[in-house]
Amino acid sequence: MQLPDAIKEKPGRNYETIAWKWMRYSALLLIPLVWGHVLLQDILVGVHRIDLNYVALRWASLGWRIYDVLLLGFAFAHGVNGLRQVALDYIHNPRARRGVEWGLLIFWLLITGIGAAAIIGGVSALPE
Amino acid sequence: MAHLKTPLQGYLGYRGREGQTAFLLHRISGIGTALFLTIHILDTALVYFYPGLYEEAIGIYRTTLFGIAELFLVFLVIYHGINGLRIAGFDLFVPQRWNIPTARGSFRLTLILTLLLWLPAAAVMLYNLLHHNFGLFGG
Amino acid sequence: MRLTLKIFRYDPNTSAGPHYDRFQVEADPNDRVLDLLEAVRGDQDDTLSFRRSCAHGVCGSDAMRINGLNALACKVLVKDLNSDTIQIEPLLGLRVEKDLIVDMEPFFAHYRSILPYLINDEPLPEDGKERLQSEAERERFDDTTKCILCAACTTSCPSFWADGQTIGPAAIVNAHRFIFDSRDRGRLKRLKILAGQAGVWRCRTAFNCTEACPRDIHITRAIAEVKQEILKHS
Amino acid sequence: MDTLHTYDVLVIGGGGAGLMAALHAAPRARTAVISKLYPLRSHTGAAQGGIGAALGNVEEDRWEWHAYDTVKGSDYLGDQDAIDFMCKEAVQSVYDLEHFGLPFSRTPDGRIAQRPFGGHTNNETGKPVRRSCYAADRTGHMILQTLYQQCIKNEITFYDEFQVVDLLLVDGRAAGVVAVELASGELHTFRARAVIFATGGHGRMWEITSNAYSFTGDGPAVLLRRGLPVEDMEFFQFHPTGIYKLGILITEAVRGEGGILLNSKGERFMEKYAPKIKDLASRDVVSRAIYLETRAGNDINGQRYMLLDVRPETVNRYAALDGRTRPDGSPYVVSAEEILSKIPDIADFCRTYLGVDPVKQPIPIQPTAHYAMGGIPTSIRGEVLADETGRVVPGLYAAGECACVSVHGANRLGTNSLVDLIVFGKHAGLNAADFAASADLPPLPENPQAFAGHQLAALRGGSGKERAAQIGREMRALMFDEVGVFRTEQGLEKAVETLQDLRRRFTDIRVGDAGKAYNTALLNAWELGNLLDLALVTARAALARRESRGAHARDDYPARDDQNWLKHSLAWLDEAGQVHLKYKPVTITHYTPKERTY
Ligand SMILES: Cc1cc2nc3c(=O)[nH]c(=O)nc-3n(C[C@H](O)[C@H](O)[C@H](O)COP(=O)(O)OP(=O)(O)OC[C@H]3O[C@@H](n4cnc5c(N)ncnc54)[C@H](O)[C@@H]3O)c2cc1C
Ligand code: HEM
Ligand code: SF4
Ligand code: F3S
Ligand code: FES
Repeated sequence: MQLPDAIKEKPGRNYETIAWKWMRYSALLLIPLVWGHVLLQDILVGVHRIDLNYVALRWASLGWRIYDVLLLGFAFAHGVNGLRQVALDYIHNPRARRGVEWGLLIFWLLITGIGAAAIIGGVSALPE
Repeated sequence: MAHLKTPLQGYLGYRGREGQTAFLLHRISGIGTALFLTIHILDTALVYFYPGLYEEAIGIYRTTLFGIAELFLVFLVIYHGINGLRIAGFDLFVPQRWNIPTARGSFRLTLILTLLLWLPAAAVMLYNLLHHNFGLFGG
Repeated sequence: MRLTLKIFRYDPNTSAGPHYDRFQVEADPNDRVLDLLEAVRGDQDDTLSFRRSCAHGVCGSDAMRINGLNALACKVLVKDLNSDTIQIEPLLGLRVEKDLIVDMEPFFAHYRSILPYLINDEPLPEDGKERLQSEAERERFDDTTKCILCAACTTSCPSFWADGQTIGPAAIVNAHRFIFDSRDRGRLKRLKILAGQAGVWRCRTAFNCTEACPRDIHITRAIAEVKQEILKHS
Repeated sequence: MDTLHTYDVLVIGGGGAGLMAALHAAPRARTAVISKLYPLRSHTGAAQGGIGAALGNVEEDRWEWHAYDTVKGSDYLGDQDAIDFMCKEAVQSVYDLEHFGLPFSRTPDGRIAQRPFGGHTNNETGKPVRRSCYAADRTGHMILQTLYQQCIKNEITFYDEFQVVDLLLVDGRAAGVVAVELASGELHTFRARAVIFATGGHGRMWEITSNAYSFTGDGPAVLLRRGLPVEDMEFFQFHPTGIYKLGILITEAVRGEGGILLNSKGERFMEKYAPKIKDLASRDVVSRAIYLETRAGNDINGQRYMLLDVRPETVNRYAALDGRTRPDGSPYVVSAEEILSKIPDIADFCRTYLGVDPVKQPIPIQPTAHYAMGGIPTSIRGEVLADETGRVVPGLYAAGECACVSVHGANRLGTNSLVDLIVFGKHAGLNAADFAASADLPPLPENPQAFAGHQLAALRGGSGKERAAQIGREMRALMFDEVGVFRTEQGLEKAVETLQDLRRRFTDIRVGDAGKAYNTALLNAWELGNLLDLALVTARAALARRESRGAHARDDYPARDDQNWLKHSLAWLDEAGQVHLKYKPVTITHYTPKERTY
């Protein structure tokens, strides 16, 4: 249905619209990433077999590193935006909201940074 | 959070059906996963920053208490994933199908699928737990 | 049969806080819950306050929580509740003014915010007659014209409970009615309003609205259609 | 909050008539709407059938035909100048509604859809004509919504949940109103140059009614108390098919689709009363037949109801007996699906309230009090008239069901009420704005809230010997039995007497709620007082009218008597509770009264 419109103000790109799309498209990618990770670590390998050596072994392969970077990027960004949505549901004071949004942004950058550093840096040698 | 009274009254007292349950579970599982993921990123990062502490940290994961928590966590991750796909699928591909019968039915299907995926996973994890922490199954 | 009504009470004139009163009433299985409320007010306690008018589900006055679910008191029959005690409470998320009466102004403010009127400044047809609209074009928005603005949907929505600023399903339903009306020209402006922070993205498809709607409007579907329309134009 | 407000034009009532008036007054006068309900809750929203206008979208039609049908339907009591005016204006008014955005159903070529309705005919062939413009089966709902939407667009001022309890008159001129703010219980005084009453009907004085709880005749009652008359109150329409006990309306369309009325013996009793058109006879005829059957003991289970049977097997059986055919000449045979698709809302009502699936079980029905033909006497311009000479009360207007122009006379045709609202609502608004533009602001009377305050105080300060709910029940039962479908001298005398007694007892009630906020008990009691006043006037006017005409059916005077009774009644109610009746002639222009047969 093609409709003429008198008022040409478009809804345009706004953050909420993009975030909504992001939550859904990232979801499609998260299934293999997150589930793959959980399947491998928690079920097939199991926490009892995970140690520094295991991690070092895994990260020896570039493929796994890329996988983990993707996982970190998508899952954490998805999760933090999810937390933002939840928080904004319950926090209404505009200043508090701005505080939460900035706080989460910094939190996201910080944690992602730490995670990325680890994946890129790899397992450090244990001090003797 | 001065405004939590009404939502709590609603979540606890309103007799919502499948949709409300799906929403609440999705929210709880999302928040839970996000919090766990944060911790998990941090502890994994120890391998780079303080490798000495890593073994200690992973030790916590091996405790019985965490073993049980992990069972729940995996359930939530599976549920959140399937339900997320359900939501994304309707929203992006068949928005006109968002009606009561399909919503109720798809949620029930979500729960069933979640259980179907979780039960074998839980069995394996339970096996690991019993095997390593209690020496069962010829440990 | 004899029933117990457990009714939420709140009187701003007294210092007593909200509480529940119990009333015993004689009821016919075919009685509407509204009939029972009338009986209580008429014969037992005339301080009980609630709104009502048409008594057959078309005016939207008497939405309230009945045994924990939003409904019109005039459209719920005793026999369908299957319980000896009926719990009646005001709508959630709006300030209680007295007993079952809540402040509707925030609800109507959300309704007004989506420009709920035909916008079309183009000249009228030369002959002074109607603007033409095909049967299919009319059918496109038929479902959402049924809304009686009873607020049962909005006040059952978890997002609205959490934040009264949320525009809520009823306002979106009424926006939908114009957005998909082929005669309207204000569509994009409404979409812009609804794309905002308090708009359609607040809907987490919890479905309480659709389950509660006494007019059986496919609310969640209407919201989904509006979401798609926003995506198309962003 | 300030409790004194000043406007040019005040509209009392937010239904179809009130909103239409406000929309047309507001561009030229500072206007406010005062309504005891949120406007969208008004009873205009309950109308289903449609709004009549000779658009001729599906077949030839002329407004003159519409006018003649209306005159005939009114049993010649309608004023013909007013009817001409209404039917002519109806056409443009419907287009105006469409331009306002009303989502009418459409014809295949995109025009406003129209369907047949009882009493609307092609005057040349005598066949039914499709004149009722509709929006699915929610025409009233869509009118109300659309007008309210336009009010939002035009930023009309609303005082929602303010109940008007008194009219202020200064030297015989309207000066404003007094209203209770429901939320606070405070009295507010509204000053104005012009006041328009559009408060709807008063069907709540009958036990079984299709009317809303809010239809308590506040407007006419307030005016009565201020010494103004009401017109033609003896004419109140009973719709034959209301849902048993509840009174919810089941439209004539059900019988149009072939539904049959049955008594306890399983007889199709309409054969006895209207041998030719049987179940499709006009509203007053069918209501009377149901009543007579009940009196003869043929009601179902002795419970004063009949069955309306629209099951396909019944419909098809009687259709075969009647030799009913489709337009193409094939026999009329229907399926359950076809019936359901034609009456979706009715099916919903039956399922919700009766647990009856209308295509599987018959529907229990009984006549239901439906529409007030009488009300506040007005001119074609919407001005309120003070007496039988047509003296106008300056600055006072009325429109909608509370008014009596009179276009409906003794019996309203289906779809004509909505026309009335739209046409006379608009003109009342325009004329009130005109008046306000040239008139000064009248002074307020001294102590403007005294009379209203006194009335409310009396309700709180009575002896408490009587209960309002009980008086209400007695009034409704009495009215339904004695001033209902059928009336007799004896019954009406008893009704007048009993009503006078009920009015006395009413002074002994005491409202238990002493609070201010949303004291609904107090206002309900006040409304009961209005109903008692109007019931008394109705019974008294019915007692006086010794003929049968339209909805007023006298057992003892079964014939129409144009010699003596082709005239409108005007009734005044004095402080002692006595009703005074006067009469004024019917305006007859070009349709001379003749016998009414269909
Ligand atoms: C079930 C049903 C079906 C019908 N179907 C049709 C149909 O198909 N076609 C047709 O033409 N007609 C139909 N009618 C008749 C028609 O709907 C009504 O006559 C008409 O809607 C009345 O409109 P109104 O504006 O006069 O009153 P309403 O719409 O009822 O408005 C009255 C207004 O006055 C206000 N009010 C009342 N008292 C006070 C007070 N004291 N102070 C302040 N405000 C006050 C109320 O709040 C309300 O806003 C039907 C009626 C019923 C009951
Ligand atoms: C496994 C694959 C996943 C899928 C398919 C998925 C899908 C989704 C979708 C579609 C939403 C939007 C829900 C809505 O707006 O109604 C969502 C919300 C959310 N997700 Fe995920 N997600 C996944 C994994 C994760 C992970 C790993 C986290 C944690 C880091 C997470 C945290 C959240 C949070 C906190 C929300 C917000 C919940 C709310 O608004 O109530 N999700 N998810
Ligand atoms: S959409 Fe339904 S529930 Fe919501 S206000 Fe409208 S009628 Fe009521
Ligand atoms: S309940 Fe609320 S979350 Fe969406 S589906 Fe309905 S608006
Ligand atoms: S009283 Fe009108 S909807 Fe219930």
